[in-house]
Amino acid sequence: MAEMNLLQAINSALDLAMKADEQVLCFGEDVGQFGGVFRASSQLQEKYGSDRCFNTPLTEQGIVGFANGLAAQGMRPVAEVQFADYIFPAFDQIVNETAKYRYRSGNQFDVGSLTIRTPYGGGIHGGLYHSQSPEAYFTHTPGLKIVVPRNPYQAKGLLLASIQDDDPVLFFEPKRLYRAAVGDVPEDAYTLPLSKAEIVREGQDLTLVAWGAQVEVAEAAAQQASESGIECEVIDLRTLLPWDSDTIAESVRKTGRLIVTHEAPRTSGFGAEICATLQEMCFLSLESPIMRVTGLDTPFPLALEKEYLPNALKLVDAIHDSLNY
Amino acid sequence: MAEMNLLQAINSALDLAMKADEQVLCFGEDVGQFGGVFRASSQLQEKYGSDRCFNTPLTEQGIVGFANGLAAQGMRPVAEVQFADYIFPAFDQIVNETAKYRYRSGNQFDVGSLTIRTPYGGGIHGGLYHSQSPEAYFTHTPGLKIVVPRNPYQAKGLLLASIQDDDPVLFFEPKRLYRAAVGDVPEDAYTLPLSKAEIVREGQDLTLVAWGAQVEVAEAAAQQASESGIECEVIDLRTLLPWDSDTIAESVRKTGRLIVTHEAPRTSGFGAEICATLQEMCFLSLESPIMRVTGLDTPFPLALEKEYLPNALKLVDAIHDSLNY
Amino acid sequence: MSDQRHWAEHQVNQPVFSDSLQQAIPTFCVLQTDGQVYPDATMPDIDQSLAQKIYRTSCFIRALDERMLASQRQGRISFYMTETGEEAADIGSCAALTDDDLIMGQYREQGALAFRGFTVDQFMNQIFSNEQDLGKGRQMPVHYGSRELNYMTISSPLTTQLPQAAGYAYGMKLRGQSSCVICYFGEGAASEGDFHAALNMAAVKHAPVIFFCRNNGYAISTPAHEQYAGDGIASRGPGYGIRTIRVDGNDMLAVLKATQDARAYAVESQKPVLIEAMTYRLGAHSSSDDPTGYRSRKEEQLWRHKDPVERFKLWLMAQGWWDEAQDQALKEEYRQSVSNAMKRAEKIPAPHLRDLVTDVYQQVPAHLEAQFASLEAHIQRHPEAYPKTAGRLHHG
Amino acid sequence: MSDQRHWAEHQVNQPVFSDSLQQAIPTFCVLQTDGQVYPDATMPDIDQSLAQKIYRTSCFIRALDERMLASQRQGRISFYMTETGEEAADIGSCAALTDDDLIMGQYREQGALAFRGFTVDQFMNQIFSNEQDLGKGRQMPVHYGSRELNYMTISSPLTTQLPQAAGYAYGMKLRGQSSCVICYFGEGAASEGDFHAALNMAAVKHAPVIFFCRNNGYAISTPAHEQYAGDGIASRGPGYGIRTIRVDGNDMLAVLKATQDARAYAVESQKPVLIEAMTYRLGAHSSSDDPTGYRSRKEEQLWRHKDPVERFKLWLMAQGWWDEAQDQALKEEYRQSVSNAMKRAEKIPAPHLRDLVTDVYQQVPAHLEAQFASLEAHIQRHPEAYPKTAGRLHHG
Ligand SMILES: Cc1ncc(C[n+]2csc(CCOP(=O)(O)OP(=O)(O)O)c2C)c(N)n1
Ligand SMILES: Cc1ncc(C[n+]2csc(CCOP(=O)(O)OP(=O)(O)O)c2C)c(N)n1
Ligand SMILES: [Mg+2]
Ligand SMILES: [Mg+2]
Repeated sequence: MAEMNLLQAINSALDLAMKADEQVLCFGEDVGQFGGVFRASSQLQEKYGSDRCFNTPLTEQGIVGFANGLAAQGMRPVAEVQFADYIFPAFDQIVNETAKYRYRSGNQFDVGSLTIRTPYGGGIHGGLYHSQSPEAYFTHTPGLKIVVPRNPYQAKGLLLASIQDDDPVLFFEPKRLYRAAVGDVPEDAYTLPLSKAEIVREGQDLTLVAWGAQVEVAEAAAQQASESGIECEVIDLRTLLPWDSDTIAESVRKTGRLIVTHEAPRTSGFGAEICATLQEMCFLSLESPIMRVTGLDTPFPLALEKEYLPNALKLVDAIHDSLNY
Repeated sequence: MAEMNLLQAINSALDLAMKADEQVLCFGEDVGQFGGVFRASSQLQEKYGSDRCFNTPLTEQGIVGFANGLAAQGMRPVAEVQFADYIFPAFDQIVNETAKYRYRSGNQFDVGSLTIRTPYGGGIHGGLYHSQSPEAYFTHTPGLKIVVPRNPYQAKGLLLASIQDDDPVLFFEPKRLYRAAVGDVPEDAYTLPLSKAEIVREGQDLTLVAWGAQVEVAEAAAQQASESGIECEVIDLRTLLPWDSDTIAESVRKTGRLIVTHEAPRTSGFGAEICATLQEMCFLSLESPIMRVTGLDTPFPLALEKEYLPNALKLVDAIHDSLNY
Repeated sequence: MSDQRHWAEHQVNQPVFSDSLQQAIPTFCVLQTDGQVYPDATMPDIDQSLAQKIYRTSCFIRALDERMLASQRQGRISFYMTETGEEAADIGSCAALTDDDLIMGQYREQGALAFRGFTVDQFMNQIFSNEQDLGKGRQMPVHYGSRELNYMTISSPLTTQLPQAAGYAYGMKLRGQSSCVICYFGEGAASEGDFHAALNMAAVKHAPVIFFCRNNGYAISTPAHEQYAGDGIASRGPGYGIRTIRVDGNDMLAVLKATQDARAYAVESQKPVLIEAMTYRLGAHSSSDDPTGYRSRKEEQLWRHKDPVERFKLWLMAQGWWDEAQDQALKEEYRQSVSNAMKRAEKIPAPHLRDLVTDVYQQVPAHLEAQFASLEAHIQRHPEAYPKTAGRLHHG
Repeated sequence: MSDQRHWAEHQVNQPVFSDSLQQAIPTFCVLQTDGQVYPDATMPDIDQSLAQKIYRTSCFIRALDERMLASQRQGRISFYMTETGEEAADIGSCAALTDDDLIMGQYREQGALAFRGFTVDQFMNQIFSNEQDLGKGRQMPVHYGSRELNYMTISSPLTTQLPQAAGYAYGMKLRGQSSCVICYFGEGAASEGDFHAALNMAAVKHAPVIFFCRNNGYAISTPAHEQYAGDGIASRGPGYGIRTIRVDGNDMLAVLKATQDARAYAVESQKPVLIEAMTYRLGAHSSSDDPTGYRSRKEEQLWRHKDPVERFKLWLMAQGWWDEAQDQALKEEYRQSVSNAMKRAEKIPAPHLRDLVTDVYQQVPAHLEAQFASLEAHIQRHPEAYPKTAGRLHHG
């Protein structure tokens, strides 16, 4: 065990993956000598050489296209997109290619060994283009797996599992936590299961579902609610596709109430899918409508970021609304 | 009034828009002399010259980027993306640029005059890449308007409204209906309201919501259900963003039951947003869970397209499930 | 120092603009229209057996394309694309490769696949989307693929295969394989952003890939002069630092020679090469297209005189390696085998229902199993509505 | 006939590959490091007043950049980007334009904006995201924009402005305006697919746009030789059929002259031009970056000797158009005015809550009104948690 922040945990996962398997490559803009603008790939070029860890030209569609080719060839690429806000030029390569490679070829070719890492989310004064949470866009794409860790321990175990997994994984890293989240992390390799949600706090009055940096917001809200005697169950979804509806349903059958929270704009955020599925699975158990506490339906702002973001206070208000329904 | 198919209605709208306003331009791959691979822009180059109606090089990101620039300059571009399956290379220009132009500049610059037209949907033996219904991807993007017509009359009125509208509009044309849907259409210009759903069949037992080609499937299901004494209200959503939840909520408060149907895969399709919003708006009125009858969570197949698509038979089964809940 | 740019050496004190087309890139030709080799032309490495294999493949593709286009008109298949007029481009280039070189096509390179040994039945099973299609009946006709033959499954979105080719080739290089990727694309596809990303990344990362552009004058209805304003696609190569050659795409020997040299260079120096083959699509873009809307019969006629297969046949005959009797027999043989294979393929049933949900992921996830179960139950309730699958549930 | 390709004229019978870098594109220079003009160099059209305006703007930008970087280090602002070392590129080129030419920048072209007349207060209001920012405090510092000054609001996603520039310029052309667009971008941004789409479309559609590449050797930490393998960005121009020139980007006179000629050509012939200015980013990429991780101080030092502002000042003084006393006074004046403006901007409150939801659409739609109402109610319940906005509700 060592104390690591989330970035160090990511770096450790990449390091161990490259050490264990020669076919693992890490690349992206500034990923090489410099170690990435956040330093997630720090020292990797030094350790494993510039054939396996390198800078790419500045083209996200090229990075993911190149990575698709490498994966089809049998390599195990871990491509970085510098900010999730800049993943959109690669949307076609991800949605039309990565996701459909295996299906369209009748399983003759696949890019299952691919992992795409990208820092996402707000809270760092990034404004429109350094704050977005675009995960929901990808959840509408069968063939992809989507993973979001909430802390250093989760980050390392989930990233190692993603790299080993034989389906393509989009790995969203909550950049607000890169240095802010610190915790004990085993130094050796370990994996955590994909497509499995985790109950991070038990309670019987209401279920809160979140992922990434929003989990600690939900935990804070649960803590505050608990002070007025309301016990929330907090669930970290961890994998958004294919996702674990059973764990949530079980909780909701117990609590009768559900709130989903995410930073992304409300309309067609992944909260919508959770509501849609859970109202069907738990129709007879629900005592109030499922609520969503999310970013506004606007681009991400700068000066009024605090007003925009779904914080613990907003969640506590929603918890009361749900209980008083 | 003249009898037109959906393509002719589109062509008529483009023709009238170009005639009325010199600033309207139509362009895209094969849109010029040839009039588009479906012939939606037939004769327009002949009538309005190759400065205003032209072929572009084969680059969707370029087409939309170019259109964004034209719109920012004050022109009123109508850009065609040849198939909705090929809109993804333009995703960045649409989601990061088109949608955020006005907001980020504090309303100094905008591309509100832009319309992007694209044929979408299945039922034409198109397989993975000539059948997709990607509308839901865009519904998660504040700043865009998304419009889908169900028949020739709607297509002309909604397209003219979209072109005149001062927000950017994505206009999805159900290509299965291009020649199959025929109806009476005024020869002159007229507009239909955006962001307003329409009740196309009244009923009190259950509400069916659809858009585009799926509306006639819902109508067929309603007809079949009616034969066993179940009266469905069928609503054509018409605009998916910003969308008219009130019309649906009013209907559901009356019927107590709601089914949403779309061709796109279920997970995070726009049906999810409708479920999420309506279960909140109509919690106390719902007598059974909101159900979704959609495409499977797979890429779009070829040989088994019939099995994949949400047809009237599947809807009728779901109607019974909802009533027997 | 990390700044390794060199540019200050060559200074001028007058504003000299480099103009486009200052110096056109020449076109490499070996074979004249009458089947004679240009005097002093550099010949490819070719013997009788290779020459005959190339010619046979070309004839097979003509037979296939003709019959399938006719079948489409008869409504027996939904869609087809011919490569008529462009056989020298893909067959001539593919003949320069070894079998472990990967082929990534656009969609009009069935010739390369036939050259590799894809059987007439394999073609038919794909075209008829039956349960023996290697692609499991999921994609439209002509979207072939064969892992066994190192022929990547075709994907309709244009140009996506180009950056993938660079990555695939880079993987080969890291493994120390002495093979390369050949990646075909049209002059229309070359306008996509992925083209730019691919050529630049391949150049920077020294990936052994042959970018092979079939410049056939049209992208559906769009003529080349509305597609680009420079000197074709070849003129872009040097800008990326990529070795480049333009070749007469209707000249089997020139294409073969250029690709042999390109392959040797790509594999030995582990770098990309760009080949632009100037040719013409004699048929329609696809069975959905009607070229009379955008070009004249006269223009097509002009190009019929440059038919790459006829030209190559004349050369073969001049070598004494082929005669008319053989030619008639071969063509009849292919007509028959295509026709017979078509009849076989039509009788093979559609894929099983289970093929709808497999291969989305390595394993069918729980939510998709649930969707499948409810679909199966639905079909069992209404078997008459699903004739392709209802009789064969629980087989998968 | 629609096939207008020309290529058959220039044949060869040997496989000649065109090699990259066969002939490097020369660099146009006018001004030597010591402020002397090269003998016989072609001078731009410049008089004392223009020369002084250029120089004053450069000094203002230096003062702004220095002070803002310091403020960022003090934690008074969250982020900043300097253009130190590259002033000749944007200011020299912008000085060749007329006021109705549109400027589309990447983010490191505040000099062009200052030249157009953006006031020091306007800069500060944007940097401090206060309620007087023309962009309503929505974007990070340095994302300026001014409709009045024909300076398009900066957008962080790289290269998206390039195809937009082509479209904007095409719109100008259709209106018969005799103006053009200048579009700035880095050599890193030139790797994006949008670059390719933009240059090709501008060439094909004959759009009067000047594509101006600031090749400053780095894209964050990535040196140019890991960005491309060809001869810079200029070598790509001819491939698109675009007139192209490379210029010493630290040479104010050469940049001015090249852009004057480019503008004349773009507007008269209604066609695009590509300019590549070779320069160097003397500072960090941004306030979040530390260049010691990827390059040496020695390299930076080398470039400090080529400082474009110093070089231009020497020339100005040699003309008798400037002296040291003026210089000291000007610099002091700018230091003061920047400092005063900063103090003013810091005191101006944040934007109103209403600015969160306006301008998403032309009118705030119903669902967003509902979200706004519930946010407002929430803030009213918890005013202490939202100090920026709680005191000023119902003002919008
Ligand atoms: C991304 C994308 N955009 C558009 C299309 C539709 N489309 C299919 S083929 C084609 C023309 C391609 O022309 P070219 O690359 O020259 O190849 P050719 O057909 O001439 O062999 C177009 C526009 C597509 N398949 N993919
Ligand atoms: C699409 C996109 N990808 C990545 C980034 C992150 N990013 C911002 S600036 C930059 C480097 C740009 O380099 P260059 O174009 O050479 O301009 P310079 O900073 O040298 O002026 C990168 C990678 C971005 N803003 N947009
Ligand atoms: Mg072509
Ligand atoms: Mg740079």
